[in-house]
Amino acid sequence: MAQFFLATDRVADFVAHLMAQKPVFAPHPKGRRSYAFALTEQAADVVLDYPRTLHSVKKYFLPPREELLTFDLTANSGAVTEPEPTDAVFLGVHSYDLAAVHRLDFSFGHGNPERNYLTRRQGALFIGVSFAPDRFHFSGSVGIDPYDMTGCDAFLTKLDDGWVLDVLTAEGEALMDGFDLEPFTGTKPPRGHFTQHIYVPQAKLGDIMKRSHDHEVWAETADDCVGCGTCNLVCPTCYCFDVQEHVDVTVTQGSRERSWDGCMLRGFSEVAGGEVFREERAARQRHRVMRKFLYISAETGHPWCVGCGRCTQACTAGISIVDIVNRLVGDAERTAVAPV
Amino acid sequence: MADKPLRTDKPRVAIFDFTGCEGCELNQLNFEDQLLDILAHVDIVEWREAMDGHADEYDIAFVEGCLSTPDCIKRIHDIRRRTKVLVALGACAVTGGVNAVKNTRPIEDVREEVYGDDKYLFPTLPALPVSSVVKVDYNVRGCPMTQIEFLRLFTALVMGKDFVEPDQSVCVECKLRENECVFEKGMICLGPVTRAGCNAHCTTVGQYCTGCRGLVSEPNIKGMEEILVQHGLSVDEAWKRLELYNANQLEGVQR
Amino acid sequence: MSRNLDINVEHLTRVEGHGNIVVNMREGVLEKAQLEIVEAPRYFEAMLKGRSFHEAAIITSRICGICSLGHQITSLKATEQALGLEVSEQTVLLRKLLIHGATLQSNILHAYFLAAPDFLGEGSVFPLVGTHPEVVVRALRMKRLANDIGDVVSGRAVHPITPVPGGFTRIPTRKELLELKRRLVEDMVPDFAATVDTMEALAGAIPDFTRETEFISLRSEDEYGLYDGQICSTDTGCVPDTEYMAMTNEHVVGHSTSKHCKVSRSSYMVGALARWNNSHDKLCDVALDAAKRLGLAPDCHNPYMNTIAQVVEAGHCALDAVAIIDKLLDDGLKDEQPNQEPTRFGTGVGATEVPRGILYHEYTYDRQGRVAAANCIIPTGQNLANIDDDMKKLVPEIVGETKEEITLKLEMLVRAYDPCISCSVHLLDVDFIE
Amino acid sequence: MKLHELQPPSDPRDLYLPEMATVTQVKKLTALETLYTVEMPDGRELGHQPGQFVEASVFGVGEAPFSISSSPTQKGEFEMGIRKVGMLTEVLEGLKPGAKLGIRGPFGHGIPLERFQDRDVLIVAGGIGLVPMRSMINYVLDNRDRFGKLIICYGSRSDDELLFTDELAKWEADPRVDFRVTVDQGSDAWQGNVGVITTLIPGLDLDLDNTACCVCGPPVMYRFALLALKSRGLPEDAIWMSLERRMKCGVGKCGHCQINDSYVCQDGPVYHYPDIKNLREAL
Ligand SMILES: Cc1cc2nc3c(=O)[nH]c(=O)nc-3n(C[C@H](O)[C@H](O)[C@H](O)COP(=O)(O)OP(=O)(O)OC[C@H]3O[C@@H](n4cnc5c(N)ncnc54)[C@H](O)[C@@H]3O)c2cc1C
Ligand code: SF4
Ligand code: SF4
Ligand code: SF4
Repeated sequence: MAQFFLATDRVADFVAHLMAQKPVFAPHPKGRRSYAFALTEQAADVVLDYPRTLHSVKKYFLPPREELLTFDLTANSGAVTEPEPTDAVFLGVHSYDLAAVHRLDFSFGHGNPERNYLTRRQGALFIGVSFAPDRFHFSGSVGIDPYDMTGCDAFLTKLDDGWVLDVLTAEGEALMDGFDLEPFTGTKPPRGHFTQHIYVPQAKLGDIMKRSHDHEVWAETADDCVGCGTCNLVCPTCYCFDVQEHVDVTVTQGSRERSWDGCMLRGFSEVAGGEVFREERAARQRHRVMRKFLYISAETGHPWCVGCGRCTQACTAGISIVDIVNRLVGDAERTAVAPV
Repeated sequence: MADKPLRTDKPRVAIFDFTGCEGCELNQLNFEDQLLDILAHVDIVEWREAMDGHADEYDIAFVEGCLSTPDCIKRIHDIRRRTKVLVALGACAVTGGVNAVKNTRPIEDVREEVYGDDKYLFPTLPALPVSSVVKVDYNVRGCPMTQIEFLRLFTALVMGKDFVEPDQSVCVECKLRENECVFEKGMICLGPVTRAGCNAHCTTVGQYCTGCRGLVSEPNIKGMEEILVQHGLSVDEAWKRLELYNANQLEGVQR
Repeated sequence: MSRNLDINVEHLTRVEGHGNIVVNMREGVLEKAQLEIVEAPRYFEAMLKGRSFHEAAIITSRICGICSLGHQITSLKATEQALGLEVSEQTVLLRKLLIHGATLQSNILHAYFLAAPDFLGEGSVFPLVGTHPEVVVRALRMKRLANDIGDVVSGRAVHPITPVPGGFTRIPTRKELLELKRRLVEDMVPDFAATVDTMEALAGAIPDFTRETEFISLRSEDEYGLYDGQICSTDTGCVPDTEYMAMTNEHVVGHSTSKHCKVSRSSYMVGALARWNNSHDKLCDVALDAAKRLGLAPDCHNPYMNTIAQVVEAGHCALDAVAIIDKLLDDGLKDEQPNQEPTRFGTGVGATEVPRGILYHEYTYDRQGRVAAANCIIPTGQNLANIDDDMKKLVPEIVGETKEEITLKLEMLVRAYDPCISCSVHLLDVDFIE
Repeated sequence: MKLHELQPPSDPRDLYLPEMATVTQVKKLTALETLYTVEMPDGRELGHQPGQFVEASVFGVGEAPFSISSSPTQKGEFEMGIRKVGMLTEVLEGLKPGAKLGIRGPFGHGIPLERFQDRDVLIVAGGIGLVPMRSMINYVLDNRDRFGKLIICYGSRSDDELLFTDELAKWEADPRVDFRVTVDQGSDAWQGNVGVITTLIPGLDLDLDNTACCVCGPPVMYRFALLALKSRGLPEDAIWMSLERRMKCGVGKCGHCQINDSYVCQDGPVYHYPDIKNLREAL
């Protein structure tokens, strides 16, 4: 579809134009040097050129905390809390985060399709934005290019003096209606290079993973890992959750609430009676990495890691998933070529 | 009530304080919005800080403060005998709290430093958590005790159901709130090994987690020390920070 | 009258911490009249030793849950002076706002929950829930708002979080401050007026008792000094805060784990009444008005009136909080980071007026920024000798009354000081042998 | 881009909303275990297979998976046998007939009846593992002609922890059932076998080529039971087993029950042994 040029000094107008039509969720500065998606109140607050947000847009479709039911204890009756349908634009989404949304679409759309997720997800429009890989990104290694526009209604690619705006769907086109844009006729600049790489494709990685159950890297990482769960909670493709009951202080009303959970947490695999099936931090680290590169991937052909680098950047102990994987790859290749 | 497991009788509640700052009790008076609802569900039969009077028996005793004198030990045994359920309220009662910092130094030095030649006027023991002397049924952690956790426990007790303590790191709640990690600001944080339940209150307002809710079960202390050292603390300073609220729990842990 | 009297109130109720009142009279001669502190010693000064300057205020705020904010701010001031950390005007304003919130909270709590039951002949506030629900609801609303100032500005009213050496880890938003202001104007001001009405109706229950003593508090020429100022005595005049030792003269007394203090007489008083006597000219009109209606006049030497001075002061705090919020918003909120780069390592003193009186912290830091020496002097500790002296004068004056009446008056006297015994002291018990 | 292909499910029954079922009978089995008879709203059939489970909940307390203990041949109501171990189960214990209970389900893969059909059926149940196996046992007894011999091995920690004692007596007396029971530790009154459950297996009369076996018990039991069965020569593909993990949703989302790439709530709880024998963490 059509390509336009959006000059830097028109970005705020562009955001305002979108805001006039629908709520716009976009990256905003947060804290000292972080970014987070938030509902845009002032067009000027939006940041399009950012390394990564704290959470991905996942938080809008699978909120960190979510009420599933409310109940009335006096009547002993419960009611579903209806999910709010989304009718909004998600502006400034990186390709890997959108790829992660598609992976979640699979997880929540297949098997037992889940109304909560799908209702929120359904009406979302996406305007993607290119990114310059920093020292944590490695999405190129899992087949996700910084310019990848898959799933977007429109896409912004960074130029020196502005942005190339690709309008990709009818919905995207409708959003641009009434906003004056000049066509873009040049070529996009080459995209930035990744400094982090996984050296084998998913097709081979799955095999390597299968053979790595007893690799020493798990135990070694476990010495440093403090089991805090951060890596799970920041991951755009992690979707495990816990469910808990809340009762208000009048002891008449309450709710059943779910919240994000993570397999790195000791209690996650606990069963009644206190036994923990993945008691060792090493086993939990293995489970996390295998979930990203083996389990669901074997079924879908896609790695369930999108290379955003969040888990590595956020890990309090400085553990890098890329290092773990490359260690497995390196050792697998060495044993594969070693003379018998 | 055939179809509801809820209890109908009003539990008799007593509140006691030992060695501590009484901030946890004060926090109970700070439930301005809920106080009247709370009072509707229980009978408060003894609470020195707020009322005259004394009771012989109670269903639930909330105990604040650590045990630090021979008299404390006597009193806590007496309370345990009179109550069905005993709740340790706040860090001092649950872990010994900041008071236990004095346990990391020889007690003679500590007494001398504060009272000089008069040091023998006052009997003192190491600052002990309540559970080291009598059986504790439930904990409300935090310094001061975490109000949301108190309410959770309170409703559980009123409903006659069990109360399960969270056993995750503060990082989990911190991430649920999408905070920028304070490590990003060049600070340190004890969140990774500290037990959640406070909804990451401190880190959400930009301060580091000081560990007031105690440690998660099976913490990787060596790993945590390493993290703190990586972020610029000496090993000694790292341990001081870890011990602020956990001196009793870390006693004997290998440095 | 040659009476024998043994009063021993063990674990005095409705005060913070554990203390006993002990009174002995033999043949009409008073042998003993004192407040014994039985709170277990906590050894804070020793706990501080060797800790990082980042931790000093975190530890010292745990001295007392009721004045945690006061300890925190005082500690920060001492640390900043010792390490040469400058703080911004915004930081000072936010701290002043916090002190107003904490003073308001504490004074309201004391007047309604701890003292009022005495005036009404009740053992606690709980019966009032049934008999005077509107008063209890009002008290809760005022306390909530006062605590919300703490929650919004310092992250938490008890054991504040965001005030750190050099500033704040989080600056409240404009929206939050506007909302506080709205509630102060719309709720707190009318609630304060109603409080004055309530107290006026109860003021008759305040015993008539006078004993001349020395009053010590901060005084500032610019405002009703709570955050800073000179240390002023009604006997000896003013000195800068660095000379605080001359104004306390701490010594250990056998019956108390808290240290006693005396300056020019055998005892002196700190707290709301001392502030009133030293700085009443700096109070706002609403507070002065309340004072007039409640019968509080300058140079008041009736310690029971301390509760009234607290109420009067609460009005000032509420209105001045509004003025501070206006100033912060007019100046524009700045997203400042705390200044934590020490420029020197030495000794610093902090002196602040907290609800119960003047509080001092003094620290000396080593070159690693760790506490090498610390000293904390707590208001209730300073008042203990004064309480004992009051009792010595009071008991002979009321010796003709029944034991119950005497005991109640003694308890009320101690409660009027709003003693915070867990800082230092504990409750009273009175036993009579006649 | 809008999600066009994937529409939210039109099924009005929400994945997470329990139906309010009625407890019609409560029967104490032992000091710790209780049997609940439950009727779905409007007397609707639950429609389960032996080995399946439901998510049962009490508002304000919690939800947990419980096996269905009654046979599908028992109409109108179903049964759950529940051991008191924690918060929810403790509250359940206090329920009286007439109480309402939240039920979602049935969920999971039960025992593949077609694979058991026309074969001898061997049930190995340890402790509370008898609860789900009882569903199969009674199903076989109610469809006697569709199955071969029924052999039951049941092990319990002690004789006072034996479940369903009146049914055990019936099975024991039934000439069409080869019933064996053992206890780890017997009381003075106990006259039967003493020893762990695996001691029953060597003595069994098995038609090795024509037996289908299902194993259910505490985690420690599986490894030893499997060893014993295999050393008797029972082929691996004649063995099924029922596993247990904590579950928060029961519908394959929450991740708690995941063993490697398998969700117990979806692919289990009843697994074909060859499918999981290489699944690390499973056994
Ligand atoms: C397929 C399957 C079939 C089963 N069949 C049976 C059966 O037939 N009979 C039987 O007796 N048992 C059965 N079980 C086991 C049964 O599910 C457990 O015994 C049950 O979960 C116990 O629940 P509880 O609440 O009583 O115990 P607990 O596990 O002690 O309770 C824990 C409760 O606290 C909550 N909780 C736990 N941790 C936390 C935390 N960190 N924070 C807050 N809340 C927390 C949980 O949500 C749960 O409600 C089966 C399990 C499975 C998987
Ligand atoms: S595993 Fe790590 S790098 Fe991969 S998607 Fe998750 S957070 Fe991003
Ligand atoms: S973030 Fe790092 S330390 Fe925390 S659980 Fe994950 S790997 Fe372990
Ligand atoms: S700020 Fe502290 S609690 Fe929050 S994620 Fe970072 S380390 Fe964890």
